[in-house]
Amino acid sequence: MPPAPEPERPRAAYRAMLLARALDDHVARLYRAGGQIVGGVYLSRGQEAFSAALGITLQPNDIYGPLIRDTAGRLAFGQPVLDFSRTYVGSSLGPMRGRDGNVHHGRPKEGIPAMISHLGSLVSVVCGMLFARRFQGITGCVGATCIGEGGTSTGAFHEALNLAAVERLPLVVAVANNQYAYSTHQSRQFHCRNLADRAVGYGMSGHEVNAVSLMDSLETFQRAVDAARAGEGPQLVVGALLRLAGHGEHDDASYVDPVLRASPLGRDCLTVAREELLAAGLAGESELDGWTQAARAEAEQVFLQAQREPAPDPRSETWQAISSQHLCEFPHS
Amino acid sequence: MPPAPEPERPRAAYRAMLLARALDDHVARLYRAGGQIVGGVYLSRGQEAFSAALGITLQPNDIYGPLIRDTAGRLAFGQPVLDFSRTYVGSSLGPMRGRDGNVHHGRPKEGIPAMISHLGSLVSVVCGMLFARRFQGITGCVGATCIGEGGTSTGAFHEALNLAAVERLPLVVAVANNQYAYSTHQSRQFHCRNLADRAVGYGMSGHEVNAVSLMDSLETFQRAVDAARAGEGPQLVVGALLRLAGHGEHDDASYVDPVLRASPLGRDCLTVAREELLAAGLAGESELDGWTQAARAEAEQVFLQAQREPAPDPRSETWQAISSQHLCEFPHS
Amino acid sequence: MSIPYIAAIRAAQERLLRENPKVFVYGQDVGSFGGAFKATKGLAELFPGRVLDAPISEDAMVGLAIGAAIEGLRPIVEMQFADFSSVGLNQILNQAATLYWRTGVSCPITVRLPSGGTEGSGPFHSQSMEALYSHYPGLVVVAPATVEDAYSLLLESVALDDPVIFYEHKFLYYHLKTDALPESNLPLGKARITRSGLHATVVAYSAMVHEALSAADTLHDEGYEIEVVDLRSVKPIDTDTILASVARTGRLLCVGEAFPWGGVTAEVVSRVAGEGLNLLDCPPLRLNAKDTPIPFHPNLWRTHRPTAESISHRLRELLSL
Amino acid sequence: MSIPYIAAIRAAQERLLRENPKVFVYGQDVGSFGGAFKATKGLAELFPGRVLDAPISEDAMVGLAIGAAIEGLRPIVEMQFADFSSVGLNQILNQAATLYWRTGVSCPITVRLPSGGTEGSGPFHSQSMEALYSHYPGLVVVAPATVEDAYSLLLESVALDDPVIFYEHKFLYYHLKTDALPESNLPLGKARITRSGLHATVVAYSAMVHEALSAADTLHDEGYEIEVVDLRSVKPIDTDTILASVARTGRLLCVGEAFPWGGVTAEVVSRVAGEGLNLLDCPPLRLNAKDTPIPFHPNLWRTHRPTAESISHRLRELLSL
Ligand SMILES: Cc1ncc(C[n+]2csc(CCOP(=O)(O)OP(=O)(O)O)c2C)c(N)n1
Ligand SMILES: Cc1ncc(C[n+]2csc(CCOP(=O)(O)OP(=O)(O)O)c2C)c(N)n1
Ligand SMILES: [Mg+2]
Ligand SMILES: [Mg+2]
Repeated sequence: MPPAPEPERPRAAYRAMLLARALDDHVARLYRAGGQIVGGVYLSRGQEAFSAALGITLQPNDIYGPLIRDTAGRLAFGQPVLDFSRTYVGSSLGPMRGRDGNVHHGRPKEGIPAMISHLGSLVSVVCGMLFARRFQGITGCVGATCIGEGGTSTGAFHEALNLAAVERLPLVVAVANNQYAYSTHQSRQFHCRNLADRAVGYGMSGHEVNAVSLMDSLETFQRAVDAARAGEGPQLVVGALLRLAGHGEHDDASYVDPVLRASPLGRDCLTVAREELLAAGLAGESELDGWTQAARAEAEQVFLQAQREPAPDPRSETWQAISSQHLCEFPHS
Repeated sequence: MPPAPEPERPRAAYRAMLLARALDDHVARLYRAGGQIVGGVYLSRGQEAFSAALGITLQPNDIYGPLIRDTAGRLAFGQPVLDFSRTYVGSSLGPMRGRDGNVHHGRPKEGIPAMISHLGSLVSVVCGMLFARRFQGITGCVGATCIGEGGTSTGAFHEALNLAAVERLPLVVAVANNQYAYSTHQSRQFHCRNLADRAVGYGMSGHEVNAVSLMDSLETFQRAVDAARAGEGPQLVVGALLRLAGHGEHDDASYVDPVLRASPLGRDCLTVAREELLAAGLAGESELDGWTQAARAEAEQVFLQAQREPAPDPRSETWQAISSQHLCEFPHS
Repeated sequence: MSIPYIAAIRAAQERLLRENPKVFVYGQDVGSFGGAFKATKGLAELFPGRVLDAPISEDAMVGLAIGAAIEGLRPIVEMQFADFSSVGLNQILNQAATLYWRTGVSCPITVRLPSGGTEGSGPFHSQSMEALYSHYPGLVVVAPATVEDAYSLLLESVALDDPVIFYEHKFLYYHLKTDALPESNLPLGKARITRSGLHATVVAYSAMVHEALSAADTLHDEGYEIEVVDLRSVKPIDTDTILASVARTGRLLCVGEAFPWGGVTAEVVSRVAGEGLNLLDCPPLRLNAKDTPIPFHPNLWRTHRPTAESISHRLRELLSL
Repeated sequence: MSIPYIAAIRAAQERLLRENPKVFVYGQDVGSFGGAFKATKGLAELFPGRVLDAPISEDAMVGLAIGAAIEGLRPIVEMQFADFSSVGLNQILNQAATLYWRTGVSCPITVRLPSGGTEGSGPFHSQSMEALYSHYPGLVVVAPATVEDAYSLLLESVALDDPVIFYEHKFLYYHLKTDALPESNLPLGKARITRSGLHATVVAYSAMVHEALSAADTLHDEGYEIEVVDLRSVKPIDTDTILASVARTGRLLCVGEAFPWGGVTAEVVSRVAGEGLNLLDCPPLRLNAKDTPIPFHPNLWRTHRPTAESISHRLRELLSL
């Protein structure tokens, strides 16, 4: 039996889940209201437990490369809540300053690289960060990143996993198999029993987990992160869940099989986590209700703040893609 | 070529191996003599058994996508010998007409796509050919292709294997693990026990074979090709061998571990195959000697012929990259 | 005005699937979902087994199409966004585009690239990649600016024996509409004089044609008649039509939505300078997007790409030279 | 004349490794083997753990370098041939080149591309990819034509805080030699007047500089003085130096080894037309490779790419205009 998680971990993870959900709900409302959010809106709904469990299991000096449905993991890892609202509204004070938006944000110098859209391409970047730490004699770090089951079909994903295995990097790759990549069911995406079966082909350890359960996710990630930190090489963790939203908020997800929705996979991981916390005596009803209220209030507050902040101004924008100013061309293009 | 009857299969495969070796020896001589071969020379030495076994196991209407060390497989599959010499000398009568050279040749309309250099990129092309056959109601075909262990690290390789598994294509992928990718030992290329362990992660069948043995290779490929033809989906066959030459003829391969050279893996598959044929009573010494002589004569002859043929003439070259002449630009660039 | 640009692309694909049993469509979510932009809506049901969801494997998607083309099929590959074709680019440039020249076997694949900027789409869902694909030999690169052209150029692209990059503009998908699809049209390779004028020529393509037309309206109110040339294909470029226009107007502005280094505008201007220098009454100008990634925030995005306003501005500069 | 171009690249890397503990080299076979072209010969032994063999994974190789750069290292990535960078291109264009603009974190990686044609190398071991990398924002693209520049520009590239594409020419690796490596040199971003002249300017870069110089010799014998400008970097392009030269000569020919659509020659000619039209006594001309893949057979290859002979020919045409 693995050691029971210390009491504060599931509690903190759950609070991150609640806040992520509240942020999602809020941004979805703004999106539906129209005119307040430009571009797409991508929710984490259904993935909060899996995501938060990884984020909370990492240590502050670790590296965490989140993807599109990792708001809970970001918060659990310690990324400021305001980054979320500021990026969605394009605040000039946000980490992306309106240059990039929605879920594309990060703080590379604080161990959180900012994903680009091309699926799979983040994994090797996290490898490089880990490589650099080891190269400079910094030990004891783990790097983690997340991807959907659809993203595992990319060449970039394969190259990075293989490289991590060859370099024996302390990498944890979390695959959130939420059954669909946009509208495409996993049966059109891969043909193996479980994506964790890929681990052996890289010479890494594979873990399968019921990602609807926070407790199971916490336990599995603890094992994976510990193994990576102990020098056992990269770890592949595959979680089973269901996306409880459209691909983006423009999508009604009518293609999702009702049988899946009605199955245990379709249960809301927030409901499950609440039950788990209660059952384990880790929190009481009223405390949990208080957290939920606090999360909603915080979500509202960070959007209010971000919306009041100055939008980016094209006239003060540098329009320079590189830092070496003397080599910039097209000053007035 | 009709499929070889059972006792004829190893005999035909061995003749293809002999001819491939004779062609390689001849082109290496020309290269070393200087001035007669421009550009690189890439030999199949050590891979003939594995390659020929696959080529001979395919049927005439199958698809075969050979790579750099597949001269034996090409010959066994039925590609004209002259294609080899004509491409190396750049004859205007060859399949590539001097536009491409050395081992980059094929006859796409006869089921032999012409590899480009980018490793891994051929696999999905063979998938597409198989897809097209099925799409048009042509059944019973198998498509095979080969790659080195180094090429398995490419994203393209992964994407194509996964796609083949999802589409349940009758694809046979032969991985020639010759221990090195150029100078790079396999320990810097992948970290699993055997690359055949990747099969399970795609939901395909994996096969391991001692590729130094013609008989073992024949048996394994027969199983894999039969399975693919029977609708069991893609098959991954990983052969263990040693490259018995430099990466190209410019390379003395001094980095190859002498222990490997001295090991069973380092045995010449032609020697082994000869022993196997004799032991099985499939051919006698003098017959085998006769084949060897004939192969050398044929290799010499096809080079003599190709070298006498007209070189490409830049003035009669069309310099048009597309077939729609009216859309060609830069007529006199 | 009931048929939008995206519907023309859907209609062309429906017609191609109906008329040619060798056509199939392959791309992420193009099957029963009908594609991220609904360009294949309903087609999977109408043509079972011929409109297929692909895994997220752009390299293999293009590779599969090339193999199928070798065997005589006519694949249409839909990239979910043009931007993601960067990971299929090797198969396009080095495999598809070299096949005919190397082997004599043609490669009739059409790769549809939902391209160009829209508000809030950011650096990776807004790109215009025609410069990359046009630079390498072996491809035809088409860029329809009108609903009619989207329809007829897609029909022509798939009929062509060569690989075609079909640059379709997401901004035009729903904005641009027409009454009826054309029975015939200018052939692929010919530019169109969309608006004739006297004082200057604007050469543009895709969404920028409409920005240029609107700038021409503005300049008309200021007393200038601006000729607008719609390239329709950027490889080949119909140099004759451009030169004929510049011969009439003596002034050239070339506008593109892509990044400013190289690309269509550089190619057009350098051809005119090389072949029609004496036709020019003043220096030829260019207007491109800025040399940074494409910004997410609308404030920045509207300044990043050329607009009717910035084209008008540049035209006034041109007319004052 | 004992130091060839390739040795300068090796020497620069040795010096970088020696002087900056944050530098490392990553690429296929760069370790104890010393690289396909011996650009890292002996470096793995001198700097254990800092010159590392990579798997055949160009995408991940670049990704690793970007991650390492985020953490403050200075990676040098060697592509075995430029041509194979097509499968690492997405990481270069969309990840490395956007990092600074998106996040404010700079990305000091240098990607070395052994580029350009040599006899018998064929379509996939001969390419010049600078047009692709220069078109997208966020990269510096350097193309040394001399041994000295190969050395000093590589030092500067790695010192730069931005991602650099280092276009090094395989034809020059062993052909070109010098006596000593420079202690100082023109900075990155500045073009050089390699030969001064009166009657026409040839703008070239990388191996084409030498073809241009040899053409200038020929034309000298015919009574013309040709000025040769070596760009040294193609992004940025030193437009001022080009314009100053054209102001002196009145005639421009721009020569590149890349494919003819777009690219450096189009960018240069369109800049000169736009900013220096009045300096031109006649139409500016271009000379590029042909619009087909690069042929294997030397007969074809010699015609495919510009040579001293074809440049001389084009210069005579230019001088007769
Ligand atoms: C290389 C690439 N191709 C296509 C896309 C477009 N795209 C964005 S998200 C998505 C589906 C992703 O599915 P999955 O990886 O399962 O993650 P999920 O959305 O289910 O969390 C696709 C196809 C992309 N981002 N990158
Ligand atoms: C994508 C790509 N990167 C780099 C190369 C350069 N290259 C050519 S052959 C080779 C080694 C191949 O090793 P392996 O796949 O094991 O085949 P082998 O030569 O051993 O038969 C390399 C790196 C290439 N052809 N393609
Ligand atoms: Mg998914
Ligand atoms: Mg090998």
